[in-house]
Amino acid sequence: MGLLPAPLLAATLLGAPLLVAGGQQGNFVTDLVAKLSPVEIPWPLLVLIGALLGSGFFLLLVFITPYAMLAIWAERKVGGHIQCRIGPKRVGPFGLLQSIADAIKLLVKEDTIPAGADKLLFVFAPALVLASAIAMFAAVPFAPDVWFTDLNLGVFFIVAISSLTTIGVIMAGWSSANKWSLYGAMRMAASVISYEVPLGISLLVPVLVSGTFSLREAALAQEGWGGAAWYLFRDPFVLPAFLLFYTASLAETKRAPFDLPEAESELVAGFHTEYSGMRFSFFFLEEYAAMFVVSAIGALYFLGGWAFPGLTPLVEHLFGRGWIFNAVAIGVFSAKALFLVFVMMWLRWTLPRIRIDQVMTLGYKYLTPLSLACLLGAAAWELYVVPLFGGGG
Amino acid sequence: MERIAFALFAAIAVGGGLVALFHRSIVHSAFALMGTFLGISGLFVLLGADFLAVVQLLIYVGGILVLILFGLMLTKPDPSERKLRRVLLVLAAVAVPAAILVARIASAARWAAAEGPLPDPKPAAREIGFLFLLKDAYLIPFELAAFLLTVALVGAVFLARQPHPPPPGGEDR
Amino acid sequence: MSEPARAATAPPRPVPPGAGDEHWVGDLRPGEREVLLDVKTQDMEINMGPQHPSTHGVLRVLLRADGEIVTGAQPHLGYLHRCAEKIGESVEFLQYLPYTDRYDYLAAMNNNLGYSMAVEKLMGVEVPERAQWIRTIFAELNRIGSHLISFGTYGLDIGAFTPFFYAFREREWMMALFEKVCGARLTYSYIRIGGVFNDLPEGWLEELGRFCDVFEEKWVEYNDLLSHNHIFVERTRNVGILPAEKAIAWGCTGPMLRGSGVAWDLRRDAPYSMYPRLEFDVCLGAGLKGTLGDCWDRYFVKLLEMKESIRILRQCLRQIGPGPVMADVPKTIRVPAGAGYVGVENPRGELGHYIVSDGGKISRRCRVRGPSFCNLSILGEMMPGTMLADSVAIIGSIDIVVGETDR
Amino acid sequence: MSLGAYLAVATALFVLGLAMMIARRNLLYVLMGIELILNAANLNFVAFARYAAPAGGEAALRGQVFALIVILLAVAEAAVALAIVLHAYSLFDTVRPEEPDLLRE
Repeated sequence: MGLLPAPLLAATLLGAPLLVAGGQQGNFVTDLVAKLSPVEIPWPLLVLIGALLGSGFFLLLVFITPYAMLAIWAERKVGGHIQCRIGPKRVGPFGLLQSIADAIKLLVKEDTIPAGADKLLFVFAPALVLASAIAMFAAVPFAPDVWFTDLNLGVFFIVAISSLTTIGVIMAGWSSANKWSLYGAMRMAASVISYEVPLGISLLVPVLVSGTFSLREAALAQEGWGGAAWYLFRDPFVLPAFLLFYTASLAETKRAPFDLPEAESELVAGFHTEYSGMRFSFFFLEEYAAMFVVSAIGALYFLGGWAFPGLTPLVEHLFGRGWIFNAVAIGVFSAKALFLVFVMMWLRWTLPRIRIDQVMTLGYKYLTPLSLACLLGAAAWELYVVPLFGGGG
Repeated sequence: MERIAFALFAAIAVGGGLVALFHRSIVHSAFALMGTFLGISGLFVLLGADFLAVVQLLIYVGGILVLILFGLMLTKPDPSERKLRRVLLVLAAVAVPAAILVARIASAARWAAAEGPLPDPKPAAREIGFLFLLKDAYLIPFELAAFLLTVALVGAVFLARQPHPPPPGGEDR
Repeated sequence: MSEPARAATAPPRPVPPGAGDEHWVGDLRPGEREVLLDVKTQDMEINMGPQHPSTHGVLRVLLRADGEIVTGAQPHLGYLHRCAEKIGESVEFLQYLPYTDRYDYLAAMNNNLGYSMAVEKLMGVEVPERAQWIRTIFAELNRIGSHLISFGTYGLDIGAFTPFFYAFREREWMMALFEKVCGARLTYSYIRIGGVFNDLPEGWLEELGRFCDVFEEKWVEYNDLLSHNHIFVERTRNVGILPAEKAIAWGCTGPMLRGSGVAWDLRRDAPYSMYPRLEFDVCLGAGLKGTLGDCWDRYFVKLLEMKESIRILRQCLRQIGPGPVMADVPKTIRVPAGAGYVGVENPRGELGHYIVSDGGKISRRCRVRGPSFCNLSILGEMMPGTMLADSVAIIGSIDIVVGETDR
Repeated sequence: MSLGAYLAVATALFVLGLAMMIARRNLLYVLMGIELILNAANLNFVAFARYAAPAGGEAALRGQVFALIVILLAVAEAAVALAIVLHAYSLFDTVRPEEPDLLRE
């Protein structure tokens, strides 16, 4: 099965520019290689090594898969409790191993390709989708000193890479030779094109406030004793921007109520109707990875990153900025991001799905102008109001 | 090592272009074009233009390619496309020697400071922003580009609409 | 004209100028409509079903769609055809009773009732009063159960998963009540020709009273959850509008007809069983959220009817008295020669049985008028001009049970 | 890497784009060919700027700024061109570039 090399290759392709763009700083894989090597290795080589090891294998196997499995378990548990059920409980304690059982089931399932399908694109599409998820994941910092790569264009890069997912979905829908899949693909394309605009513009608000595209720097700037340093509370325009961002990111990650590309009551399963086994699980992994990434952006850019009033400053005061601080930071950051993921699940199990023309109306008529207004308002605030309080810009 | 990265990206870019040119199915061509865009994005990174690389990804892959795919879905491909013209082969035969020739000329010419390893690139996003807005050098192009985008948006919407109101009942949809 | 095997052989349904203002979904203004309709496209044929999550079984609808806009729809039936009527002409009267359970399996009690009443009418049997009360109770209880499924699956069609489970929570209790009486949970055959199979167990009526109390509380919850949810309202209002004249002309019955504001309910207009002695309102769609006769109205009529059923159940609880539950009916039923039609108000509309007997043990003709079948016939009329997502909403609001359309 | 290598890639892409515009019978191919040519030009701008001013500074960014403006133009062009293609398609029912010839009559 020539499937596994495909995502790895794609991850390499994406990972290489990603890591070069990060400069020679590298990640901890490259640092380790550089330290262990007796001779000095030129940095582009390190970058390539880092791309191969760090971006591809490492992220995929060590991080995304367990996270996605946990998220899938959590989704089913949350859904269960919302629906007066219990959810999975048989496999392992609290059903925790349910996702592993599902993964094994998916892996051993027959891998079918429809007769009329465009085989090359059909096989390549899930790889592309997964690769983009990996590349997105790679740009998220978890703590001040824990990150796969510290991009100075972090959030910009994530938004750009997320468009690769769209291409992958269109590819999957088109190559499946199934009209429902095609519907899903076109809906995906339409909604992503429309919602990338409000998403990008509402993200520009914290970018404007922080003055950096780097997620890590933005999070560092929000540390402090109180929660007042969080950008969410910085001025009256960031909170609406956050809500707009969250709404648009629901559409970007095709979560309910914007799950039109895979609307099961309308399009059977949308763009992945014809997929089975391993390839299907790739789409699943991507969905949960994307959920986490957008939630992480929300946490880092709006909700103060790893700062928590009282807790992180205390830890810093007691132990300095060593590994304890980093561990606490990872915990706080994960809690915030996972809370946003939980809200996504909550919404999914609560709200009905909206229609495609309503999606377009909402995107173009409401979200885009509102996000523009937020951006203008935040800019004016930074320009005219912040100097009044003696703040520097 | 930079050579390997360069070879990889160049191969993706040119290979994508070749597939796009020669593949019979236009949808495959469009997806092959994605390879070209990605490859060029990588080359931009190697040239130290990281901001441009991300913009390339965002605009070309996320925007223009999706637009082209939309166009593909909304039009009917021409059946005569199945047979490629001979011109194609001739042009492709021209492409490779021409590229080599240009490379020879370029390396023969004495470009300033083109020798030896280059210093590492610096992040450019902020500087580009300053260039565009604060130093007056590029303010007018910037504003013109914004104006152009607005005009293009309005124009595209206007053009894509029905040229004439549909005659009552006689629309052959 | 024979029905074309594929929609392709049928001439394309012309889109009326102005794209059918009455059909048009949402409130698009003329300019927006042009943007949607201008690009020259080909219509695409899609099979919705027989394996599709929202056709409620094995219905197959052949859609012709222009992008997201449905331009034609043709329901194809018969995937669940089990020759129920033919069986009715081959087996004895009592033997046929279990088959009636299977047409609208969500309202099996009502089906039993309809068939029993038709045979009783031909036989001239007088059903004891207690049996009549029990029949009324079960008919109404099953109406609640059937509407609960309809409510839940309609939520699923629109994309909300959770109401389905809430509905099943109450339906489970209802089925437990049934189980206590007749031991079955889906196909009961409890209402027999001449009465009911056996008397109610001890304490059953008290539990029914508790059920009524709890259900009324939960009913409010359903409305909070779905009926007044903004997205749900936006998805269903002004969608699939069925004017009253059209509903009558196409022979729609039940909530489908009442959703269009036509007050027609066999329980009131052709009273049977104990309904003449009960006080209840006929619930009507009122165009509360949009135009009269849209999907929301059809949906809300069902919710109102659940509440009305609770009211009926309480009256039954007050009035029911002791007595025999079975008339004196011979083991082998022989029906005098003759023909008769009895229609009862099923959850989905009028279920009619037309039975012709030649005086033997087996009916000569056993014709069933299924409400879902008649209601479904209007699908091809309602769908064109709506969007793909609306077509799901419309099929859901027609609320078919494929077992009954195909029988 | 030498400048020549980048120029070679750019040339190859340029010729491929040109070939696509000339040889394929679909307006969308023309659109794709234009995008390829613009990309090739961008590559040239950035490569020249990089090698002309290796030390960085404003001079090194000039090429990038130009490339950015080219990308902006490409966006505008793609939107308008796609609109024209769809328009032509709905008028002439074809996407072949040589079919719409009303002016010739």
